[in-house]
Amino acid sequence: MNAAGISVWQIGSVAVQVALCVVGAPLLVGLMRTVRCRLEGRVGPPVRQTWRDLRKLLAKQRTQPEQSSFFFAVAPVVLVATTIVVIAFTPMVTTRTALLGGSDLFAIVFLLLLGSVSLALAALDTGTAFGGMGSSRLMAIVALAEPALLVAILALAAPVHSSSLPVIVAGSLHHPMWLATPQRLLAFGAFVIVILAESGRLPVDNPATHLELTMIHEALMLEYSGPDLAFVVLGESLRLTVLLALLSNLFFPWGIATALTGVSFVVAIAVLAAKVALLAVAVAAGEVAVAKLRLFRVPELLAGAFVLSVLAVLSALVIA
Amino acid sequence: MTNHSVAAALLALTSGTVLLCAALALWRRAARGIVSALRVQGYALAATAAVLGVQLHEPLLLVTSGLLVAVKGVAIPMLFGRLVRLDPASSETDPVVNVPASLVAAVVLTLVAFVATRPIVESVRGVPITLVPFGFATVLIGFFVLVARRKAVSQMVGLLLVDNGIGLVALLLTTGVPLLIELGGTLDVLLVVVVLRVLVTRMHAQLGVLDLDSLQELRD
Amino acid sequence: MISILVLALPLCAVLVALGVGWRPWMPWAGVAADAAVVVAGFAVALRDVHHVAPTGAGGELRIDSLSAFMVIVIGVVSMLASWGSVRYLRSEVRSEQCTPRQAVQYAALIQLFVATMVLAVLAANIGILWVAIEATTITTTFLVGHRRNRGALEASWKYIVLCSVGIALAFLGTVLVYLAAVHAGGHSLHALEWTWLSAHAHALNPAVMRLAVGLLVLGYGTKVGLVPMHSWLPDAHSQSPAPVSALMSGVLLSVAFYALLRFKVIAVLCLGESYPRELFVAMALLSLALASLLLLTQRDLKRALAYSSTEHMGLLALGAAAGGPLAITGVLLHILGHGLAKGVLFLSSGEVALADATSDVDAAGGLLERRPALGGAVALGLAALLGFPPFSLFLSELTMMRGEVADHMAWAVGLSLVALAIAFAGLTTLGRRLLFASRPGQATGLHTPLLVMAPLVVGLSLCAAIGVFAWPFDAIVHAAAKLVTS
Amino acid sequence: MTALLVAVALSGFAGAVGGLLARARARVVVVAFFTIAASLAALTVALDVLRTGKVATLTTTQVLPFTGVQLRLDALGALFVAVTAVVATAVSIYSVGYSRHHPMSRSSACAFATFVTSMLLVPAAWSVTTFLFAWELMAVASLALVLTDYRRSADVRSAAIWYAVLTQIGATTIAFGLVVLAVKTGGQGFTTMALHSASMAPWLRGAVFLLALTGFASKAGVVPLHVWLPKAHAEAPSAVSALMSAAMVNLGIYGILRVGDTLLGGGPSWWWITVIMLGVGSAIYGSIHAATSTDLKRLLAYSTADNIGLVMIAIGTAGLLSSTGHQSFAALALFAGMFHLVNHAVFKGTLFLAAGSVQYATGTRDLDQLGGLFTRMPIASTIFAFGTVAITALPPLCGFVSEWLLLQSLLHGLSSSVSVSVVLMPLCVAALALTGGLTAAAFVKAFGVGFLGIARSPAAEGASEPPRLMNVGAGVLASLCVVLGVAPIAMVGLLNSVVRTIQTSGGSIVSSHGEALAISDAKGVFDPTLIALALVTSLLCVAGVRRVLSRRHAIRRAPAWGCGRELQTARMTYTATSFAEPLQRVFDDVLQPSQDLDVSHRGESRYFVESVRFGTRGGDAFERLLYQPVFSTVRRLANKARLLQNGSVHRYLAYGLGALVVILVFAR
Repeated sequence: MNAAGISVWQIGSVAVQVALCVVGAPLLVGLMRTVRCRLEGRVGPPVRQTWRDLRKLLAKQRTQPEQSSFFFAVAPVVLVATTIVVIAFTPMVTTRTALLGGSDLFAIVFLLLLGSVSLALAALDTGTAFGGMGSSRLMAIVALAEPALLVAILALAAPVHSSSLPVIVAGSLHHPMWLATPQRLLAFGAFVIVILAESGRLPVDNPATHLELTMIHEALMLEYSGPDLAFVVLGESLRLTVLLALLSNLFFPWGIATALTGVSFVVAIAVLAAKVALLAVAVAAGEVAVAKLRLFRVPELLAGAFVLSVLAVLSALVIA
Repeated sequence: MTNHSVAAALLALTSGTVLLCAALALWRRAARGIVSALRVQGYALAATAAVLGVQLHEPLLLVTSGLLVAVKGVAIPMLFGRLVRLDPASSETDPVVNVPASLVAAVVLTLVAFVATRPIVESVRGVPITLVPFGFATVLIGFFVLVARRKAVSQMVGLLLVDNGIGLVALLLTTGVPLLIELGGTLDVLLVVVVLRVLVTRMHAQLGVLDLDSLQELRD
Repeated sequence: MISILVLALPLCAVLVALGVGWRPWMPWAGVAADAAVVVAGFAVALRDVHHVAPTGAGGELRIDSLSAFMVIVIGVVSMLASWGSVRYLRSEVRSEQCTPRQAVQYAALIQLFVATMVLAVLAANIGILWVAIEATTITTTFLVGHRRNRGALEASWKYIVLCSVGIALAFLGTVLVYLAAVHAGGHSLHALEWTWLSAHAHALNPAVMRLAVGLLVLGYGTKVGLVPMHSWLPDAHSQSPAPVSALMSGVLLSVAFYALLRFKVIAVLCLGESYPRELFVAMALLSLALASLLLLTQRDLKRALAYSSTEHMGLLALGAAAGGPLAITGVLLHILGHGLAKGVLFLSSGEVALADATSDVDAAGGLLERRPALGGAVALGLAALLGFPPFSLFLSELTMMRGEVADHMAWAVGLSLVALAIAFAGLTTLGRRLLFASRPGQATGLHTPLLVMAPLVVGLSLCAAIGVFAWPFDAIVHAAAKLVTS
Repeated sequence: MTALLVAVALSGFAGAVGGLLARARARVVVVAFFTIAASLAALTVALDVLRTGKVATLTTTQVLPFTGVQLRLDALGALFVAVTAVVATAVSIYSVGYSRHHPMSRSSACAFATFVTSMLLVPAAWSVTTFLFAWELMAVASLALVLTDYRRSADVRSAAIWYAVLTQIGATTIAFGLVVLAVKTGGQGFTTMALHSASMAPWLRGAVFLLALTGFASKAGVVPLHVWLPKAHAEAPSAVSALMSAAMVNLGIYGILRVGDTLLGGGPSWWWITVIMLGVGSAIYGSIHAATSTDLKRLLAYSTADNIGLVMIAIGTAGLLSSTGHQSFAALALFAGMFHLVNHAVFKGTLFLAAGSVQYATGTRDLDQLGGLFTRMPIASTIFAFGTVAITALPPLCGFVSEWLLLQSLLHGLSSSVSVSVVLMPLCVAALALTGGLTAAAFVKAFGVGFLGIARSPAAEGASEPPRLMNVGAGVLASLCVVLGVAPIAMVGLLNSVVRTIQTSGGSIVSSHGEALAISDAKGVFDPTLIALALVTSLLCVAGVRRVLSRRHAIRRAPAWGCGRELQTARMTYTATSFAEPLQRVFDDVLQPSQDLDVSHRGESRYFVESVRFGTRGGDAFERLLYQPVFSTVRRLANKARLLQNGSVHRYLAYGLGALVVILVFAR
């Protein structure tokens, strides 16, 4: 596993992953929007509309609130950069990733948290009531989502005695029967809820809302405009993408390359894209069917996720 | 009647008188009466010493007897006399424990004294030893006077009753402690009485009464 | 010879006081005499460490290493108290609170008091001991009543009545011991000597001794300030002049305790371990419990210090109950440390009272701001009393605890710790009120004269030095403890 | 090495004496010089012990009557000495800067040096008396330091009383436990005690452990014995809070390890389950309070309870696994716990010192009065930011590494197939995760509300950078946050030697693999350096891209959007109270705040409101529900006892008569 053994394929896979996600993430968001519109009986914008918006935003002048400091400016960069690091560390294409030392499930959680925290700080930096509101709500949700997430990870990591992602994925591949075990199903439920909460989707937050009293993520980025807004939007979509990719590889690992050959890489990329797209469609379809929860009901949802993950751990141990 | 039994009877008489005087002190209300009881008790104590001295041919005991007469029969009652004159109306009109109850308590305390001295009486045999409960009872009754009487003079008397009781015990048990100790002890008692007298005089000067209820300011 | 010398030193100071009458320098004679007592005590103690046989004077006085240690304790604390008296008398006379005649009386009585305490620890025989302890009552009554106001009168009345009764009970106990001794073959004065009694303890009649020990513990316990006969203590300590309180609390209680220590050895030899222990433990725990509870709500500095004395005497009694070598070592060191700490605190309390005419802590609040030096001394004194290092009380309390646990008294230690915690809370709350809570408009940063600070600093330094450096008390205390270890 | 130990003590106490004697201006320099000298000497010894594994000893009978002094520094103690030394050095530098406008008083100077010295000596003490001597010296010195600002408010005084009483109760139980142990093993030297403790009755061993645990947990600020901590840490000067929080509370953990593992040689599972449960409670309770506190230093103090709780979880897990025969997993847990302890010292020291700078500059520590400090005092704020990132366990700083290690140890504990761990480990992970999330919320609040946005008060408006040495002192610790986070392998060797003193058969389960950490028995490695590198690269790249894309225009400053209102005032911004509101609502049952809503209407109308005041007071529930009832019971008892002392001489005599009768009748 030392540096000498890293092949071109491995480095390539990291590059491909990053490139694919950066290009694909806005499209994925566009896809979800289209799906929702269609299901609601509207035509909706084309899938590539997100990219168009981004291009337009990038061409504008950067503005910054009068009272804000360095943190406001740096947060979008941190958000994007941390998510890219997560993408690079997540074994999406192959289990034999080049960046093994960082490819750890716990590490990834904390990296994503870094992005959230920087955004929350930037929102407070604006010195407006909305920024504070968004920041406060985001941190409350993060604080409550963490336990469910980490315990769910524990349920996945316990059978292989490791939180290293490649090891977990490889374990699932070697023992396909694990995928149908109760702990997996329970952990899957917990994961889904947490991912929805973390990426600001319904029923926790409505990404399409502009009603101040209900918003979370929109309140956070209210002061952003121009290129900074573009980076925030890109960052958010990258997060969603990587979370969905993580979900798909943890629970449906089929197709991921275990050997370092060209064919398996191509196949893996295709399968990954398909899996993520499918999950995105499922999420979008689900969002049509549910209503947003009241903010103070969110803890109940997250508590539910926590219970699911604890049950997952217990059943993991009982079965082991 | 042998010499011995005469002595024993006399001893019983004198020790009984000591105890009786203690009970009298508890019974009487007027300061003058209480002091008289104390004086009689002093003489009875001296008589006890004298009887023992004669019986055991112990000249030192006769000296002790003389000392007791001088101090407990004469000097101390004299010291009291001045005090009684300070406040002629002094009398236990309203004792902490009323007189009938006090007498009942005295009986109980006497019983306690008998119970308490059982082991001594049984393990150290001898005529005067059997009378030791009288001494103990005197100590306890004296102590009870201290607890139950409000007047400064009564309390001083109580202290002396305790002392006399102890003196009786000492005489009966050991035919007196060594003279040096006896002297020291007697001197100390005398000094205590002197000191108390000074305090009572001050109390009279400052507060105008000799009632111990007025001394209740220092408290938590 | 030396014992007569030790006894004569304070008496010389008495003569000086009576001889020269009131002069501002006159109280220094007492300081000098007490310092000389310390030196003499050290001389004997260090000699005894090197195993030279104890010496007596005419059979009635005897100085062994325990007596020598107690002489040192008496000397050191009396020195501090006399030192504090210099200032006390000067200011009293200057402010015409007392006449020069009363000042002379005070100076003479205080040294007479020291002499009686020295006599008590030098007494070779329990009769003399009794006489000496009774004499301390008589001498101190006037000292307690020195201020001649209503409170002083009340306090001295309670003091003398309660202590006389207690001491009378001790006399009854002494008589019973004499009875037992006589029946065991002793005769006259000889039978009352410590050495004789220890040597013949096995032959003493146990039935008599049981009663005797009970009476002695209750009797001398009165003077020690142990519950249930402790009630004179808060009143007397709070009303007497500060140096007198310092002396009473710092050494008088300990001298009476010294008597208990000696009797305990004989009692254990005669009656076995359990009965004396039960008596001591019962009184110790009662004292600790009551004193700590009363400390908690206490608002009067001197009363609080008095209750703290009861508490510390309870600790000593617990240590004595254990009776093993470790526990006794701790007890002896604690006697010294407690004397110093309490001495310092009482002297400071006198200074507080002089300035504010009150010892109510709320009225005297904000001491640390108003008079930083004095406040600092009080704070350190409290720290010492609470058993914080480097002061020696830390070490002595720990040593006692080790000894008690070693002697199978862990349960009692556990109970005592609860009481100690309550007492701690009480004293710290009190310290907080006294030291910090200043009222607006008070003058701050006042200077405290050197004459006031000197004894405090010396006392605290000694207390710390004893707690840190092994020489010389390591050896002295060990030698002394050997004599009263069961 | 013995000579250096002597140097530590001499230099430290010389500092105490120097502080007492030096003139006002030179005082702080003298004290700082001696404490730094003592600290550096101690650090040298400690690192030598940690590196070579050879113990340093010092014995003398000249000091401390009856027993003498016994010092022996092994690897376990050395770690704590090293941590204390580093923190003390930084704090000393900081204090020199701080004293520019707040001159050090004589007593504080003396107490400061004494405090540091005693903390350096506690882990080296090798006999009961020596240990307790140093321990109590530490307690009394820290008490004096907490009281430094006693003039400021009654809160300081009351905090000191709480601290004094709880710490003394703790010291008492420790002393009792150790004395019982010493007596039963027949010697008060730790070597003898360790040698013979196995032969004691199990219940006695358990009792000793519980006694010691109570005392040490109260020093460590473990819930429910933590009540003193938020009070004392908040009210003490920040330098002192830093020392207490970063160095002193650690010694509580040291004590638990020393007594539980060295002296008693480990124990049955229930000991360690107790420790774990205390840790879980402490972590959750502390983090909830931290998330809802609005006082900056109270927040930091509660977060100390939280982090110490995590360390307790780790050492409890270590003990539990060790008692069930899983030595190597136990070693991992211990490693993680010790690493977290070191990290906590570093980042909490940073945070307290930076908070002190804030208080120095603005005179307040109420977050609702702060804001906008980042632009006014950038260096101090950056230092606080480093602390924030570290404590929130965000990569690439140190908290991240230890949090990962803690999770790993729990993961391995889970797979150790001990039946009790099936229940406990998920609980621990949940506690860890919940505290992680709440800590993030707490520190986003602390930094975001306190340092970013608009200044909410004139004091914050007029803030400026504190004296340079204050920033240097805090900066030393902040840079350590980076070093420990980026290159944790530097600690592997040192921590392994600590672990080996306790888990003799566990060996070194964590090893360095290149610059990565590897856990034997587990697949995969963890490489914080790589993560840091990747983060920095990625940040630079993304920042570069943004720069390239938006270089055409300059950045425009514009007013923030205020729902159409032009004027933005500080009153409109979210305060710390409002920030914490959602969490406060969730944890209502734990916090039990008392709220009062006060609406006054305009004139007769019910509809037009003149003013609305909303206030919530969040005391500590344990203080109200556990301590106050006990206190009031004791107080009631005390008031009853006062009746006994009613001033009547007759009654006093009656007590005596009663006692006499009892003695006469029963003692025959």
